[in-house]
Amino acid sequence: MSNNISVNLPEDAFIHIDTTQRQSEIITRPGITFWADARRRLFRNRVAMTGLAVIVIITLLAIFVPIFSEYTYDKQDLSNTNAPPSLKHPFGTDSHGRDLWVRVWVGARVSLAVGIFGSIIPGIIGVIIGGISGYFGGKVDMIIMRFIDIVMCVPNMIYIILITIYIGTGPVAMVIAFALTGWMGIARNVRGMILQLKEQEFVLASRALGASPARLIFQHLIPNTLGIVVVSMTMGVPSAIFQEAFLSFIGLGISPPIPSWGQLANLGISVFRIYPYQLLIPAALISVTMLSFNLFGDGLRDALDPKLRM
Amino acid sequence: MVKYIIKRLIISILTIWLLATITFFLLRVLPGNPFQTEKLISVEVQERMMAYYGLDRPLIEQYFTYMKNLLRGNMGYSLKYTNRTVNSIIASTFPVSAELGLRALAVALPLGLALGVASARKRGKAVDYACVVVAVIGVSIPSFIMGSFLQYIFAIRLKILPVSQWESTAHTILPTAALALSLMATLTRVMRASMLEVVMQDYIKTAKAKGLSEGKIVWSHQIRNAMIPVLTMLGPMVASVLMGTFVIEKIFAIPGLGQHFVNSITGLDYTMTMGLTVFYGTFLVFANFIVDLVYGIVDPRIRITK
Amino acid sequence: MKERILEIKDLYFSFDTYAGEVQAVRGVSLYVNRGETLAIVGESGCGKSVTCQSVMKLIPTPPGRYKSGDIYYCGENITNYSEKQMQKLRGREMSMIFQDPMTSLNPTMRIGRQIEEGILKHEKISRTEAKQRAVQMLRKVGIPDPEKSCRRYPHEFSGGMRQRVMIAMALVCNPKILFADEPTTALDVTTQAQILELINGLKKELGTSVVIITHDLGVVARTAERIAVMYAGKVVETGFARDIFYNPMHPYTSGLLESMPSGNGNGKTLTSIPGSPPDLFAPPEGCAFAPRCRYCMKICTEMQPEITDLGNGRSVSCWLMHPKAPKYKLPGRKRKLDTPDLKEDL
Amino acid sequence: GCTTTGNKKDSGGVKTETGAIEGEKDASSTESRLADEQILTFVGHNDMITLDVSLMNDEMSALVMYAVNEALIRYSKGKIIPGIAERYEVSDDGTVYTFHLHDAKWSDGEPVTAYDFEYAYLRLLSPDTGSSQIESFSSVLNAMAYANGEITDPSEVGIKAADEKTLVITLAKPDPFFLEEMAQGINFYPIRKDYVEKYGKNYGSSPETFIGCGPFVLTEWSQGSKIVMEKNPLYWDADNIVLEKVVEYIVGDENTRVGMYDLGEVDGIYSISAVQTVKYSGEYGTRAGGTLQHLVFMSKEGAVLSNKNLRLALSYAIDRESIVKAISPPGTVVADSMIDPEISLNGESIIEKYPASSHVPPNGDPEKAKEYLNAALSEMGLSSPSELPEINYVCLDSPTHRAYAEALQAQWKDVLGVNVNINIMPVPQAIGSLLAGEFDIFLNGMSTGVSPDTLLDNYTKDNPNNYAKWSNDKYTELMNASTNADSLEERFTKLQQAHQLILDECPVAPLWLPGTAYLFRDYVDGLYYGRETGSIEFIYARILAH
Amino acid sequence: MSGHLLEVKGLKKYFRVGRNQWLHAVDDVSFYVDEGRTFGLVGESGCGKTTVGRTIIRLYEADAGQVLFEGVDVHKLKGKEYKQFTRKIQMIFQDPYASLDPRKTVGAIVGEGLKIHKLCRTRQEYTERVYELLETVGLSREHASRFPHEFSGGQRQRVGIARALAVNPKFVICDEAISALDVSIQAQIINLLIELQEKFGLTYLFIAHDLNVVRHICDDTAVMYLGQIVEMAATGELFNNPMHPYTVGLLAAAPEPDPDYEKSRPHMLMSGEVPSPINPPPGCRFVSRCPYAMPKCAEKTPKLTDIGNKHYVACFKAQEG
Ligand SMILES: Nc1ncnc2c1ncn2[C@@H]1O[C@H](COP(=O)(O)OP(=O)(O)OP(=O)(O)O)[C@@H](O)[C@H]1O
Ligand SMILES: Nc1ncnc2c1ncn2[C@@H]1O[C@H](COP(=O)(O)OP(=O)(O)OP(=O)(O)O)[C@@H](O)[C@H]1O
Ligand SMILES: [Mg+2]
Ligand SMILES: [Mg+2]
Repeated sequence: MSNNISVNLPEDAFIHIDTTQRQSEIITRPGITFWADARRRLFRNRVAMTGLAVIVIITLLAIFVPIFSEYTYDKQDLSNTNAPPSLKHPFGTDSHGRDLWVRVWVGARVSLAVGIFGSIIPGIIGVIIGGISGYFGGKVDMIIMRFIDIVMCVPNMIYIILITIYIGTGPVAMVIAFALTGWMGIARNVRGMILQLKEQEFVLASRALGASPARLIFQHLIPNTLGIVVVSMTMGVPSAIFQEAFLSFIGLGISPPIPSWGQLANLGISVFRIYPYQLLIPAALISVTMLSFNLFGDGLRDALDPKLRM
Repeated sequence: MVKYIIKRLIISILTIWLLATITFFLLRVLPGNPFQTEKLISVEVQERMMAYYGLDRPLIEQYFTYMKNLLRGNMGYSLKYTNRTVNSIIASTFPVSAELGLRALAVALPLGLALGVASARKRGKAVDYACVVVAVIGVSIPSFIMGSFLQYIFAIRLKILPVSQWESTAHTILPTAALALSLMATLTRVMRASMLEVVMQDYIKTAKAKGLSEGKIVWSHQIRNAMIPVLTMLGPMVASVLMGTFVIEKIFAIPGLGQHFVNSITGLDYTMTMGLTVFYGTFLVFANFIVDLVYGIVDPRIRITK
Repeated sequence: MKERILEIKDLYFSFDTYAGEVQAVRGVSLYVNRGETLAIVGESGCGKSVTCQSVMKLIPTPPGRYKSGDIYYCGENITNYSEKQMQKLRGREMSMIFQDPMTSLNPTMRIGRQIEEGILKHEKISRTEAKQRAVQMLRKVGIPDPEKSCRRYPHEFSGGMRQRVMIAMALVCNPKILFADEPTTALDVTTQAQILELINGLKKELGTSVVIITHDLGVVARTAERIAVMYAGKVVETGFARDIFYNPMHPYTSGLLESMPSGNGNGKTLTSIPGSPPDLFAPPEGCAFAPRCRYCMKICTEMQPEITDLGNGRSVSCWLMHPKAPKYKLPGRKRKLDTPDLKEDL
Repeated sequence: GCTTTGNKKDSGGVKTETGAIEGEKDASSTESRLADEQILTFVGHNDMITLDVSLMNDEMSALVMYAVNEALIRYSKGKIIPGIAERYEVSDDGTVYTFHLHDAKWSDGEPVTAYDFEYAYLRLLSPDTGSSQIESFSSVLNAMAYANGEITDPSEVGIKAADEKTLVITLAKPDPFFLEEMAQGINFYPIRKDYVEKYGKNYGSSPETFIGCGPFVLTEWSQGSKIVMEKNPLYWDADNIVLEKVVEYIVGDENTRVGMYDLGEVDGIYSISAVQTVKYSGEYGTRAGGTLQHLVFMSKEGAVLSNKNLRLALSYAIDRESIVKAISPPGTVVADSMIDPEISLNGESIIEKYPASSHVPPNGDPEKAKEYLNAALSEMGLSSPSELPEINYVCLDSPTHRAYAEALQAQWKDVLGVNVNINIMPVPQAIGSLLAGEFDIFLNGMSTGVSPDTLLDNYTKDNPNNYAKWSNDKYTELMNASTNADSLEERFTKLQQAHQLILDECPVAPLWLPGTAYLFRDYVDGLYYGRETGSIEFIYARILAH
Repeated sequence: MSGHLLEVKGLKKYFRVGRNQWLHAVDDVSFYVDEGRTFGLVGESGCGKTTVGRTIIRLYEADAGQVLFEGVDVHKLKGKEYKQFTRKIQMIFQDPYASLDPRKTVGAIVGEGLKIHKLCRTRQEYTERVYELLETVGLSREHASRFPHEFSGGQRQRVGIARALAVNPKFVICDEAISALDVSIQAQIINLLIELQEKFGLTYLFIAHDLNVVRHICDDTAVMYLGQIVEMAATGELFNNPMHPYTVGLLAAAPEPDPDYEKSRPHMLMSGEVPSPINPPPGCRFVSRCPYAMPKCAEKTPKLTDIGNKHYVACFKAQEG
């Protein structure tokens, strides 16, 4: 089925050449590393980037609005309380006549910080403990799991009050409270998945290479649970935000008059039928931020999933 | 297996005992005493009350008395509801909370899993983003806001459902919905993440090669393999949901157990706190026990019984 | 002419990956007749599995992508079949034994159920009947104690046993065409013989066509009527088994046949084709085999060879087939028995 | 009775001599049409805790108890009216009170006897009961000694049923406020001994384990959710009771309560918060009194606030009026002294009769505050307020306390430039800090009681309830002189001087008497509010046609 | 103490598959391998070859018996010693799909051993070594940044081989290491293994089904059947003079890469039901399928005995001669 071109080929085309010496001219494709590539794909993910952009915008507002505003978050004006949104006060004022626009962005500082640390720190603790428990199994697992059962059941308030006694109050104490009360869920989850993974052959293969338990746990097992861990952590953000409000309410967290989104929402709910804006604004901000975190988290998860590498 | 179950049962009892002991002593480390209320009672009366309730005895003695009673199933009288036993309070409020919790779970579990599955299968499509939005709203708007919102819209504005109380089925709809939404949201997200790990597995290809329909593949191959994280969550989730939810109960005026969990500890009602902790602990320990057993059924590679 | 149950025409299939396109299949044309066995052999990574899986549309798209080409099943163009339509074909009409028995079995489902599932999907029979069929099938593939084994999980089986479970699963619905992707790699020769016999029986009884991918040339010799040799995403040579074995015309085929351990020499180095196959990210302009080819010519590195049809179902894609090219007699397998009816002309 | 819009308090009629109790149950003069169904439903925020009179110490239990049981005398519409006792006598020396009972019946038909009262009171006092309310009986002869186990024979206590129909109560010394205490107190109801014996510790924990002799019978109590009372046909004064049934829902969430009201599911809300009044302006009523919220300044040696001028500066910097207006529940009244103006004897307000010569300025006095501050700073050897040591404001974890704290904090900062740290704590811990003296400022709300010295008594030297740890010999002397005074006149003058002293020294700074707003449809007629109990009295209410 | 590099003595490994049901995966297996030799292990699929291999490197705990490596009981090693041991002995896994961590790049998988045993001093050296290993097994350095699922079966298997060779082990257990490779690459790998053996004196336990390959590469060969070794001898001796009926059947079943021959010769299938390894009855395990079965075969288990020439057989008939 030779066509014309091949028939008309010149004779010298068929001269034998020695290929054994020749380096085969493979055009090497860019040697891109996994991380660089993951980053690139993350940046190409439009939805995830939108999420990131929103987070960045909110962060910038949180940083700059309080600096450049004519009001401060604690300046009260008892003669102008609960004023509806207006040009002077874009988000209105609260029950003490404080400008909510500034308070919301000061609150954003607190809540973003708390949300992120409050989910990452317990997340890391949970991953480590869950990893150890799941990998070693047997007695170790039994002890850690029963310990978790106990920690989960003892009322949180007890730890919280004990923290105030031994550590005092303030942001650090609050983070410790998060760390103490928030790690169990992730730990159990990681443990469950590791139980499922640990007998798989790739783990055996690594073990046969002499990999230490730490290596197996952190290099092989945990990366394979990352999808769930990322999701659990992003879900931990809003719960940290509201937990902050609760902790602050009982005096462990940020002391008044510094606001936070959780606190603003808590106050807002009690007046939402009269001054709906006082609830809707913080609630909407929390939701939008959370949505952004989740979209970004999903994008991150996809970027890190080798099977979705495209 | 039987041996393992027996062993676990014994360990569970030990765990509960340990829990009770730890809680007992931790509670006593807390400053303040149960008779200090916002309405100040004079110091003399407070001391008298402490003596009356035996709280002035040596701690160890109190501990042994409590444990002895606990063994007999007697959790003592509440310090706040002075003439009601902890047992009777739990007995009257737990069924309500449990009913609400079960209703919410019955809604949230299938729905959450279904949305999670749909979301994962249509990753990156509109369905997925819709699920993300629903889930995020469920997670980031806590039930105290969600409950009030639902109530405002459906009961007060539209007047199609009762505002509060726990009487007829219609009364259960809003609280169930409010509670279910947050549970569902969590389940959706976890299920989605978990499913994403499964949909790309080779055995899905095998199932497809057998000619199975998508639905069948999801149902009998994917879900089960994605169940472990969901199951893990389900243990504590069921336990805590059955114990009631303070805010939902408050918003919808449901006479459940949830309020006591908050009030007893903030009011330093020792006996009530102890009782609730032990009760909840028992539930949780057994829920996690069952989860561990179910692990082995769901994924035979998991062998906890070793 | 025999009925062509499957015909692939100039199929291109790629994977879109992060760093570019992997051209896994680059213009494969094949056909399988009813009741016939076609063996696909070739370099590891040359696209054999992808070809078969893309016929059954089992590769998720993305990352996979059909670029061009047509697939005919029983004369019907199924290239654009929807997922629903494919579901009707899969399992009953065409089925597949996957290369990897461990990850291709659902780890959380008893193997009995995994087999039954296919039967229940395609045949209107009861659970118990399906179960019996599954047990029967397991017995046929030589799984000890099939009744009990049915209730066990994949991880409790040895590699070969899992592979046999895969086989049982693929065969249980008596498909019209069977893609067997290295079905016996993990089996010892006695079990292998049993399996090949089983497939053979199916062929005889029901006229099943088989596409078998294997590296074991012994198995090829035993089962295949026709052979397709693939290299770097292309079919470089097809023809009847004996033609290919005794008279290879593509240097790769010849090299492959030479690489076999002869069976009696101990300690000697084996002949192998030097070099390594090209990366399918950027297949070379010319013949993909050229850099490793003993007979390489200038043209080989510049232009892709045409497919030369030599008649008798034989076609070769090599510049050596060109009238202007020098003629070589490529070494093939020596025949053990003397069967005179083979022409040794070129 | 207290300030209630629309229902200005009448002066109570207390006769020191023998006399009938002024029994004016005004069958409302404006005889409007009554609705066919006399059912009152309303929604409250807390459940009652117990119906055991001896143990009861909360507002909601008191509310129900007032309807389902009846003490010797009732306090209604600011007056003492007959209860189970049709009349009483007081001995000349003012120590022996003899109550004569009329023929009343328990809701099961058994007669109510003086023994039921004797039993109830002695039970409350008995150390075996564990009541927190013994102080209600503090003026009764030997009552405290019995309660504290110093004497074990109950017959030595001054509470005795002379016969079925006569109860004699002997006081240790005359107490002009004793009757007021009996009428307003929540622990003076009778108890049926057989019920207590039958149900033991469970007595009073459900409708079945409780029996009363009041105008209503408790028929349903589903804990945490609903209380239903129906009219008691056996009630001695049943003719004057119009309501057939009262239903109280218990709903913790304010939005829900308001929603129920809006939808007409209930006729009223027991109390609503300040913000809600915005929506119902003109519809709600308010009540106040009974409690005085005041700042406690830690005045012990070495504390920052041991400096009197600094304390005064803080007190004078507060603009009480605007805080009350902006934040407090409606009905809240700014307090300028430590004595509740409602406390009165024979219809005369004590504070009006014996006023303090200087008051705390209701709108604050920034000038004076700064003067005090400067004085304080120079005394402390500091040049600016920023050099002051940290001032620790311990605040209860309730939204209102928090709102107050923030408002005060802002004013101190604005007016004085003084930074105050707010340290929020859960109630038991906050009170713990208060008792342990681990605070600088504490906003305390205390019941003002029925007598003017209730609050002031605490601040004598070494009193365990002297939260400010303020020790002033002169004040202690004055207070002792007042307590041991022979005449009322002397008692009140000494008290007046002590009061003045405490205002000048400022270990405590009065803030306001918090009010409560309630919301009832206007067809609900005849509701009153008890001052001491702070609760609604609905027993004489009627539903008008609407 | 014996001078053997690896000695397996009376090894047993049972799996629990139900209440009181034990699957006798490996039932009393003994053999030894001397340094620098290649020991072949062939046998029926599911007879316990993989289990033997895994038990040797302690991925499974033995139920009975000993594994002596350099005279030391492997199952008693602890911590550091075990880590040392894993450097000396490596396994190439049978399943190339499941044995690669799906979340690690091939480069990281191959280089893991280097990291664990700290075999490279610089990052540069490490990368070079990984590339070198990949190229040794016929992959290219570009593959290093790819993930396992992007590879074909054969390519994955080569990754597995590279991983095992990375740490320069003394002893390699090749569990069907080359079965997924095409013959040309198979030849390359076999050549590589032989070359390494010649250069560094490596020792192999070679588990395979391809008898031609076994014959080509192994010095000694053992045939397993249902958890037991039934015949063991020098490879030439075994292939030329098979004594056990199972071995005979096995050799006869091997297909030849010769279509005419294959299609014309009769194919003998082993008849009879395959016995279950779960609680197997006493007696010779092959009895149900043995054409020469005698009554006593069903009652007593034949012992593995030397019938001369270091040819061990566990068959009454063969032993009787
Ligand atoms: N998901 C994927 N993403 C990227 N490339 C892939 C993917 N799957 C396969 N490939 C590439 O496609 C080519 C063909 O793979 P295929 O599995 O068809 O090989 P094969 O001929 O079956 O080889 P083997 O005999 O080793 O199984 C290989 O080079 C492989 O790297
Ligand atoms: N985890 C396990 N649980 C239960 N049984 C097992 C397990 N692993 C292996 N087995 C059983 O042990 C026996 C031996 O398995 P093994 O994998 O050692 O066989 P093999 O000789 O390697 O076979 P193949 O050549 O097919 O890979 C088989 O019957 C198998 O079913
Ligand atoms: Mg393949
Ligand atoms: Mg094996």
